[in-house]
Amino acid sequence: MPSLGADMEFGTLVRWHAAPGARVERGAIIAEVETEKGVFAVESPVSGTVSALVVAEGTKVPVGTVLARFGEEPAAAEPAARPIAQVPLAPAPPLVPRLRASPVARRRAAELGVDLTALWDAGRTHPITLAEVERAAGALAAAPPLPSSVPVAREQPAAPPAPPSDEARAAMRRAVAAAVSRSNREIPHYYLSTSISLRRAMQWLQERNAALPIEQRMLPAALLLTATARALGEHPELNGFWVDDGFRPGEGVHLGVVIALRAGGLVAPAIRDANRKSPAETMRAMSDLVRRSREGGLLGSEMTAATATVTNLGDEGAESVLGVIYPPQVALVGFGRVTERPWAEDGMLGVHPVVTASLAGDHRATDGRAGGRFLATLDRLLQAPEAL
Amino acid sequence: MTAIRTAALGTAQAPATRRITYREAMREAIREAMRADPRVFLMGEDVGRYGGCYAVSKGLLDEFGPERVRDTPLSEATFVGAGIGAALGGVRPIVEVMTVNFSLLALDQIVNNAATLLHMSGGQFNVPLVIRMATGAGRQLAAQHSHGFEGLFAHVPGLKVLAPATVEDARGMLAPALADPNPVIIFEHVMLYGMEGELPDGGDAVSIDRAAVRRPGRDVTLVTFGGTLPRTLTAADALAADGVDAEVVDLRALRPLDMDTILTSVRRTRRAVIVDEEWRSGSLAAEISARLMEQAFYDLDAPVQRVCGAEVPMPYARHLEQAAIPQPAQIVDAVRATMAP
Amino acid sequence: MTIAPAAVAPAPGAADGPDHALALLRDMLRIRRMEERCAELYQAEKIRGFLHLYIGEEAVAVGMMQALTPDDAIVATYREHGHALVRGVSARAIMAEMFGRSAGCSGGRGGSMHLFDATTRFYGGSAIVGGGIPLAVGLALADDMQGRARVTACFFGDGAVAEGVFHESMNLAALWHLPVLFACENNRYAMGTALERAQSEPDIAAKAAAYRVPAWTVDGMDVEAVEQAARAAVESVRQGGGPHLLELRTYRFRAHSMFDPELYRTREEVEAWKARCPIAAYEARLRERGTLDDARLQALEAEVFAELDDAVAFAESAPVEDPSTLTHDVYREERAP
Amino acid sequence: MTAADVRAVLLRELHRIAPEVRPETLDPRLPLRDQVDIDSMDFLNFLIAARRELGVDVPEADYGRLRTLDACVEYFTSRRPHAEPAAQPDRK
Repeated sequence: MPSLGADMEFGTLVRWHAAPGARVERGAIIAEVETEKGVFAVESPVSGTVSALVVAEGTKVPVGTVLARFGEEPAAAEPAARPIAQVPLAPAPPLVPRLRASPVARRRAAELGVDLTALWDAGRTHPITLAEVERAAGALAAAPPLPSSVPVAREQPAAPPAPPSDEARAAMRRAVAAAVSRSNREIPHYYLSTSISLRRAMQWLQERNAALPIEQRMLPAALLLTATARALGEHPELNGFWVDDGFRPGEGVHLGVVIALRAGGLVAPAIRDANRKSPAETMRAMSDLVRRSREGGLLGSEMTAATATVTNLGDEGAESVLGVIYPPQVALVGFGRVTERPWAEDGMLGVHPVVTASLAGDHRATDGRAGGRFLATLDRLLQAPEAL
Repeated sequence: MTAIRTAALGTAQAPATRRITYREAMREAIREAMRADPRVFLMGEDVGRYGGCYAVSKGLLDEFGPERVRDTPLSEATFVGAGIGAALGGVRPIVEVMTVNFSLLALDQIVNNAATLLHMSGGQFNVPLVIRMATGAGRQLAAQHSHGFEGLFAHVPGLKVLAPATVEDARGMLAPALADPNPVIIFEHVMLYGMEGELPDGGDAVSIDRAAVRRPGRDVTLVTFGGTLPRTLTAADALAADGVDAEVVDLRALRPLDMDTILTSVRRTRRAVIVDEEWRSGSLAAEISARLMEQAFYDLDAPVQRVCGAEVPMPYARHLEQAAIPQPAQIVDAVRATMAP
Repeated sequence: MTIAPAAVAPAPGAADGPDHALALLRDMLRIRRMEERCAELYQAEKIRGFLHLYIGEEAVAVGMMQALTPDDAIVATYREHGHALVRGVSARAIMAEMFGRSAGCSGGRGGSMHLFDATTRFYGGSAIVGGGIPLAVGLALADDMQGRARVTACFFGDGAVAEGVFHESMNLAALWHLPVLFACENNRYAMGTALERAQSEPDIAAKAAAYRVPAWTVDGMDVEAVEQAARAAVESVRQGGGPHLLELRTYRFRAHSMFDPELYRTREEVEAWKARCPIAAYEARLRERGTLDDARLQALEAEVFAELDDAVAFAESAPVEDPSTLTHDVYREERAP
Repeated sequence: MTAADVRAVLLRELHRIAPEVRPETLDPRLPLRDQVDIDSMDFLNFLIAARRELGVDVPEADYGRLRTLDACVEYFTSRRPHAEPAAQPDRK
């Protein structure tokens, strides 16, 4: 099929003007070809005897297809024109909401080892900028790389985590080391502690739990956290940050909860607005945080939101804890193991479940007097669990 | 900024300068070129007896005569095409097209001949032609006299496109343009003709390849050219009062684009706002924005913003015309948008 | 300024001699055979893009070129293979250009429609109808300003006469009294639109009067008539007579381009013009004069085929341009003197 | 469901909560919490899983009876409801 124009791709052989065995002179009309532009006469490019008409009349073939053969050459079958495949379009994947950070913020974060998810807040609309990354890196220089060491929010539920490698464990340890070192280097801590009877709290809890299936039962820690959050709400000077040589109160009480990771190391994700949550809500939030801390799925925002932190050694730990504050927070509240101790109350001696509550305070932000008032408030709140 | 000023003050013998308008600077440049090279001549509609639609060529006819200051019939395609032929024939025409809208009548000659001949001829025929034209809005000349098509011409490989925005550039760009072996189009914004500025005595040739930083700054890069440079500088001053330190890059050459200067600035400031009086769609601003995505994506701290002309044929009424072209307040807003958390 | 009446051609006279006559015939044959070969090569996809053949119009290019000196300039159209060949661009360079090879006269960047050659002052090869006309005016302006007694010959078709730039350029050239020879190759069709369907005044030479441009109508099928008219016009232009226009009435035997079923004209019309084939007619005239016989013609044809075979072989084997040079010659780098 | 089946379920759930647990190294007669690092939250989750898998609700008062693995197996086996399927716990 001769090419009659750059835009001609196919032609239909309308009619042959020669038959096999016919003698044809060069330039003679040998066939008619129809294209989009009309019918053209095809001139023979050579003189000779037609040995075979390869393309039948009425056939549409691409340019370059052999139409006829001359001379003695055998009429080999021409391969049929290749069909043009139509590839179905793959459906577009659904859009998922995701962290937004400027390109340079992403690049710099990668360079500095800053985890952007730690700076991202689900409610946030503006992208993370370079300045934020560099501020975070400055904070990270010695301190809580904890956020960057934990599994981050995933779009899909995470599989149970594989046991961490030695390297990961070491990295986590280094991160914790850096954080606590910075804290000890920068923060002039003061420590206070007080023993609190949990008799009423435990009684209230037992009565409540007895009526509930396991899934709805509450651990004592939930009450401790709730009371701590309320107390922080009443003592805002302990709820916030020491930045740029000054105290900046937290916006809301977002209670960081220290969670030991099974592989070693700690994270301290926050329960947002913990002072406005009921103990049951706090229990659910805490349960959720623990699960996600261990399975993966913590949000970056949860890692950075805390305005103060609680460490609760639980029922298997030591009796009391003097904690290390997470900079730039100014207070860390600790609870030791709940033990049964002789306890005098209203002139009566009895055996009470008792917990030692402690406060590590940043002396730049507050002094022992403020801390003491806070612990007193905590005690008061825990004596009226039903009111929490 | 401070350092530069201090250095300037510290110079014992500051070079003598004089105040001159953009129009006068352009005229001086033409006069100097014609005095320096007998092959140089000026042609266009009403460049002779009338003195030029914008009075740029006023007085040149008296000095150089009708052979070298040629009034043409109203026939843009032909006198621009004749300029191409004359350039091929060994002379150095400066062709004035009265306004950029009229240049569309000569678009065939500029795009199909001036820009292509060198390549089409396998490198045999270059076209050392300079075309000057008035461009831009602001004089209430409505929809057939007020547009900017700098981006359209800058789209075309084979052309060089210049947009002098200062008196110094108006004075200094013509000589290198005439010395260039390629077709060069010089866009003169109508709002700049009356602008006065300081010009060092002599008025040396300036670069026609490099953009100029008109105002150094740290926080954001404002990229602009031609008639929007003064408005962009105004916006930068307003921003400075707010504590935003804007760097202003004057492109000067629209093709080839000096991306080095733009990129160097944006890589430092991390933010870019492009100010372009022309229609937004398919504009030069769009091109620069795309190149920033391609070449500086990982340096950006915010999406590139554009402040462009409204997508409307230029209206006549003053307030509507002003609403259709970038204003300092819009530039300030765009910068705030790019700075905002 | 005198204005020659339109439609009056100078009477054809005898050529300068038998050698010159044979040279005219030979050049026409060179064009004809090259164009025929181009058609074959196009169908074989060796040549691509648009291909516009000059078959039938050979007398125009050959006759016109006789009047021009090497100092003069040529601006042509997209149907310009013949003009380039007769002007002195080698068949090798033309063929290599159509093959898209770097050895082509435009470095493979122009193709069939954009043949250029600086050494013969051949300024293309323009595929914008009428687009070359202002260029020719400008070339003439440069000559005029620099006091050079050169002529710029500008070829264009009847279709270009409908374009604004034709009129603008006639006006400017006349107004400025520039040394341009406008050569309108009137082959009666602007692609598929007949002259009468496109022009209110189909007499093109008559239009020149509106611009006070001297003009003749010439039988474009008669190479000697073309030569004589061209010599007269070029001489007048060179003597400072300002622009002149020749309307060369001719006909293309082939379609507008390769991909054209010719729906717009009848076979009878084509056959009638073919009967006036400029080559066959000139052969007959030379035989009559005793200048040509079979042996001479065969020798000429053999010569022409040899040149053509050599050109095709050269083009076939010429190297293709390295794509790394793709963007070369978009800008010239060195500064103009 | 035999005691062995119950043991297998409990070990599986324990492993899910504490992946480092290796049943072969676990002494079923010693207190679980001395061998496995589980806190009260983990223990609660363990009980929740056991209820889901075995259909047995452990009142808080009985927590003390679940100190060793053997004790757990005994406790859950003896309290399994006879009605299958266990995967559909009744919510009293």
